[in-house]
Amino acid sequence: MLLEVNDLRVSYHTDEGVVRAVDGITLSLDRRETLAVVGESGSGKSTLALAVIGLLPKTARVEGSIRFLDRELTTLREEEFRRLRGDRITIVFQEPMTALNPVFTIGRFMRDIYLTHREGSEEEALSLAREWLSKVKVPGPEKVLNSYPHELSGGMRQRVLIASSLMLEPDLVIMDEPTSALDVSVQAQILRLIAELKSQVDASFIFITHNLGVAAAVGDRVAVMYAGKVVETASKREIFSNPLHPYTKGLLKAVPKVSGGEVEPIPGTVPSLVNPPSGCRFHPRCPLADGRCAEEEPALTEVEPGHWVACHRVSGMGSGPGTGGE
Amino acid sequence: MSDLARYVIRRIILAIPTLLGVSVIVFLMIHMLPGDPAQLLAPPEATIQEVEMIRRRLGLDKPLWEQYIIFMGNALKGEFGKSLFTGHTVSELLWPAYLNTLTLSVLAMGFGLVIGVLMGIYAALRPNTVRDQAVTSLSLFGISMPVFWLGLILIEIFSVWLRLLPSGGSGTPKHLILPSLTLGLVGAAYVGRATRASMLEVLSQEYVRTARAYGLPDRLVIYVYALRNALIPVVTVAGLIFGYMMAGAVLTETVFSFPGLGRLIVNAIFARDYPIVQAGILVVATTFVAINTAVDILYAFINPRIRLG
Amino acid sequence: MLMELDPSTRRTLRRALRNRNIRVGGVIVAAFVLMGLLAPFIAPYDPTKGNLRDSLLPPCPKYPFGTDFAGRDILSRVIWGARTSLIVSTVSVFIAVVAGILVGGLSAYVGGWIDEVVTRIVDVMLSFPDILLALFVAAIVGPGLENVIVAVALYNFPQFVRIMRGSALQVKEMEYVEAARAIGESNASIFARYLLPNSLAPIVVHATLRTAASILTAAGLSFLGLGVQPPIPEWGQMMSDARTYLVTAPHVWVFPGIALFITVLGFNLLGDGLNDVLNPKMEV
Amino acid sequence: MNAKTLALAAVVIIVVVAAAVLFMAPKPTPVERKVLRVAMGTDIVTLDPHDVPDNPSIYVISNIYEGLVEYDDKLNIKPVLAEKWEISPDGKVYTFHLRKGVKFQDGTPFNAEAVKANFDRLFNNKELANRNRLVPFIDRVEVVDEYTVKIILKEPVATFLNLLCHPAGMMISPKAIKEGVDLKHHPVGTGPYKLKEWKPNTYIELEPNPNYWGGTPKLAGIKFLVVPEDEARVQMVESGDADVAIRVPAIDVQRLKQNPDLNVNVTRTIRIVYIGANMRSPRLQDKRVRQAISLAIDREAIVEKILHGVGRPAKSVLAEELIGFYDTGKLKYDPEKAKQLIKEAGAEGLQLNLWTPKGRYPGDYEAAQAIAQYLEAIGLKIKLRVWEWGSYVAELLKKPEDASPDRDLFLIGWAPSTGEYIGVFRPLFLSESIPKFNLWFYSNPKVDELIKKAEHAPRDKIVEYTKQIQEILLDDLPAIPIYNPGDVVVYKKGIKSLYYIPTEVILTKYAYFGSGG
Repeated sequence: MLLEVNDLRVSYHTDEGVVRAVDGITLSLDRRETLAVVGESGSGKSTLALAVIGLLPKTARVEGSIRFLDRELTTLREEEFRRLRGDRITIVFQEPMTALNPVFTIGRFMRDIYLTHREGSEEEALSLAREWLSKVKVPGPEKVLNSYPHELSGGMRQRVLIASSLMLEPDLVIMDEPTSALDVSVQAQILRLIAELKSQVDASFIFITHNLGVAAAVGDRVAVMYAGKVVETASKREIFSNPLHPYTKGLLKAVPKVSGGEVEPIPGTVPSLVNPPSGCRFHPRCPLADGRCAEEEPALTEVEPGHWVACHRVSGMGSGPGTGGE
Repeated sequence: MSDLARYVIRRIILAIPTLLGVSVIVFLMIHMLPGDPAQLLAPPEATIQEVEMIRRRLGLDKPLWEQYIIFMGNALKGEFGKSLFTGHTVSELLWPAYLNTLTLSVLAMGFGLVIGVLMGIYAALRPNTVRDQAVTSLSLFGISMPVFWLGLILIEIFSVWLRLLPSGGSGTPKHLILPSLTLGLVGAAYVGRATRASMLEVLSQEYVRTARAYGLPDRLVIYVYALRNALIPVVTVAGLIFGYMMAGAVLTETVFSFPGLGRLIVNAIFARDYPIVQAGILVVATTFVAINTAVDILYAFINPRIRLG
Repeated sequence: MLMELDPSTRRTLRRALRNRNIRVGGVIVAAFVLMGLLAPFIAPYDPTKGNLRDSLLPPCPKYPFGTDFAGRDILSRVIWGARTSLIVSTVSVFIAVVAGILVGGLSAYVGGWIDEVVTRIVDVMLSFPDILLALFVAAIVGPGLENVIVAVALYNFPQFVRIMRGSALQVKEMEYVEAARAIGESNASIFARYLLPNSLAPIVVHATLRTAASILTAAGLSFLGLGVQPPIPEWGQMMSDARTYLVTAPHVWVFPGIALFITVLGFNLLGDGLNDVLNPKMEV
Repeated sequence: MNAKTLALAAVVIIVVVAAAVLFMAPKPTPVERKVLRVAMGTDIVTLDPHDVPDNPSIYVISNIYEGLVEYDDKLNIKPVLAEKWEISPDGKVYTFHLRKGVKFQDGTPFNAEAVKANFDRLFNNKELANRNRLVPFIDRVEVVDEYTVKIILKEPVATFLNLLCHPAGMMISPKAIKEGVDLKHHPVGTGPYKLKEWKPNTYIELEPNPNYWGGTPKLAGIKFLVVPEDEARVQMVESGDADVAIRVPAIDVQRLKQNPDLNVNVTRTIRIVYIGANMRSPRLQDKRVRQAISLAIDREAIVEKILHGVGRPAKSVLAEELIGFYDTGKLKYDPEKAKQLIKEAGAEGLQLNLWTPKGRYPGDYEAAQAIAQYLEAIGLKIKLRVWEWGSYVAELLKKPEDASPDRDLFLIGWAPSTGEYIGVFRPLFLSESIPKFNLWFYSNPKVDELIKKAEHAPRDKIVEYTKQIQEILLDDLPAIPIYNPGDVVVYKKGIKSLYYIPTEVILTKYAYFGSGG
């Protein structure tokens, strides 16, 4: 296993109370595997990403364990963690418009990354950067190296960031909603690019998205998160053919379809993480909820090999009650 | 770089109407001062005819617009006429005083920038800790401190108690220490506040997180990636403060009897010495506009986004 | 009282009361205002009458802050000085705010060449460093309480024009304003109902901070001899008078300086705090 | 070590020792000719002695120019460019015998023609500020021979020689006058020093005049430094950055006296600071109000507390040093009597304006505030106004019809730069001097007549008239004398022959550094 997350909990103390952004998550990732993490905003998926790359704010309290390359990341010294970041673990954020330093050229940025982690000359840095810019299909890599971020389009910037993440051939690349800030047409291009790159590099990916459709496009496995917890995890095919958790089903209905069918949003809103609902956190929005759901928290159980779900109403049977499947 | 060149030229051209406006206001306001300079200049036993003669000699009988054109024409040549009372040319009085104030302000600014930026970074790196609160309070004290009172306190400490530094006058580098310290401390307070705020803002920016996410070391992230951005608003504040120092030095100059431009202007106001007041205010305001222009240009160097705008 | 306010106002109020800057600044400002208002009742002596034979006494039980060159009680003069500062700063900032709201708001609302001219004039006024502008005005209209108010108001004025104009321009484009105009609401009513309330937060914050600056500037003018005239007690002028006795009688300048410093600090704290609460995103 | 090395070493050692001995041997120390550095408060206005309006200019000018006669530090008259003189029995003709071998700094010889050229300049040039000091009294100037000149007066003037001590009587090179040299900036006199450089608002530096008739000057030069801040001037002398500080604050006297390296010279002046009373103000018509004001003021307290003992309470409109001074004994502190007078005059609660400049005279602004307190104490209401000097003078010099209706009481000082009584009575109290320095618009035919008589009286009869004048003036009180400020000069021990003339002039031209310093 490249990455093993075990009962990870991340909480913050705020004026309003303790926010439990991630509340007991366990998952693992193999080499060259892609895990898509899906959930609405506020479900804790970005916190999970930040916890793995060690960029949580200092005020965050982390419990549980994250093992990566046989090292325990939660207790790793900051300096050692820093050396991992950008080299072994990289991340591509959502907002390409603000993720690049406005006062430096792309070349300067990529050069700094290279020189931070590798012994080498500036020329070597720039030639590697040039090479990777070509790989992410940036037209005129030389010109881009000398450009400032504001001179590039959003899609172009995201390509630059992807190139920067892959340049040093990392083991794990986290993509935190890398396309959601982009125009729809650009989104598709970037998704295609990512899918293409996946086969070219020797890295594992964690792909974070709120869109199950996007998750389907890139993920080998999918983990669905709700209110700081994983509610269902299974292979891509399994999730789509046999979604068990009512939330997962809701998400599937909310995906815009190419055929143009009705989009049904899930009623209600994401609950507060300070005072989450008792029992199953989804029960206030769940069409199937009963009295037990409000009292007892369901555990994540393996209902089929590799298919885990946390729902009382699924209750260990092959298929959930009232499921029609798709 | 042609973008930059175009920007610089445009910015300089933009300053011209402002300067014209400044010159008109300076010219007009001076004519609203009470007291008739011709009357003031004449010897006590002068007759009305003699006063008129003096008025003519000073050009005070011509229509206003004509006086303005003459005034501007001369000003562009750097000629501001003669002091009404000592007969020295205004330039003779103005430029040494200007140089003094400039020296004082530059020293104070240098001092203020170094201390202020360091203080600001120091505080911003650990927001809401004791050391941040200490810096924040200190800078708030600084901007609330009456500069003349601060001057008096420094005199009390360094001149009266310790007998280390002169309490006033000019001529040696020693005389510059207390006045520039006084001005510089106030400047440092403003710069410190601005740096802290801007640094905090920048440190919360995505690109700083990105830089960290790629494992760039803190030194690089803070002192290169963040600071370069954080300094952009600081430059504006510093420009404003520098302008403020050029003019606000009058209080410091009074406390330390430092022969600078501010004092020259105030004394000239008291003496109703028209040409000096006119030239002095014009020079300070021009400097102020020039500094603002320079700041904008500096901006363009630090911040590539501006060049297009 | 709190119950009658709408929830967002109540939330803001609660946040304000929790803010330490507002609490400390508020206490200082309140003390300053009270000192100014109650000066006749709390000052132990007449601030303008002293006994020359008692001149330059150091602090003692009879005169806790000592006496000045004319034998006047410095404590009483410091207390009365608060009243002078209070009048100068509040009146001048008030004038500047009202004039700034009217000129800035109308300029933005009317637009066109009027706006252009106003903006130009404001730009030119802002090219004078503020103390210089105040000094200049004070020199033209001469010294005296009223004239200091005019001078300080004039240097504050362009800043409020700019703020008001800025926020009015934003609000003007908003849908509800367009809607109001579409249903034929009068200009005055639009001005009063939409433009003004929306610009209020930055103006309140700025007015508080400008009050601090105005107190300093007025004191500076008096320090230069261009301000309030004696024997009216004024802190800056008291310090200016004290320069002769720098070595021999430091109590003469220390106490008014402390009063001035603390007052300005109070307004700055309050302004900072209000800024945190009212305009969380505004850069200062 | 061979012989050659040894010899070389010996030579080196001898040379080094010899050099060391030569260096350390006591050299004969000549009297040091140093530059005297004088810290003064304001820059000078002009270097033209006939046009000078201020004292600092005179400090500098008196090193460059000389007159026929000159005051010493006791206001005695001593010969300078005139060696001796005769006065005709009718007191109208003054015959001066000039010093021979004197040359102006431009090489022009000093002679009778030069004297005449200077008086002609005063006669012909109406813009000169000081022409009034001499011109009204002189009928004509005659050259008798190369070194004899006659000045014929219109009427006898007992103090004519005193008038000549004024800078208006100083001799400028006739060549410079004729060529229209800019005398304001390029002085040409006969004095021991000449101008080296005038850097406005910073310093004026003088260098020795090698051709001075009195021998080579004893200083390497004199540098007048402009240091406006009182404290700074004091500090400069204490720290050795200056040798002399002029107009030192009285409050520092006690402290400075304890410094063993300094001389503190508390001097007397002939200046009187008055509270002027506008005789045309409807509020001051009643003489009893003016008398009450005078009685309400504790002059002793003002001198003690505000002047810190540097000065004296005024006893009359004239300072005690002046010829013609007479103490009427009327200037007393009697607040009870003052209150009574106010009551009699029905002036209780009368609102009066009191104007003052600030920093023009020692203690002016402070005294005005103290006086306001005293006047309020006898039941008057005082509104104080502090003026800047420029507009103050302009306002006070206005014609009565143009004068501000607010002009009631105003603080003003007067020191006759001629050093005698005419310089007080004529400009301040003569009816003709309205609207000039008769700032109180005082017009009394009796006083006019007495002043003219006093001017032309023989020297031994002067006091007869001046006594009557002072009796009247101290009863009418158009100008209420308050105090006679002193002046403080601080200089390094070892400086000799630095004189202070009570006309508020520091005389540096004789000064030198003695062995002690």
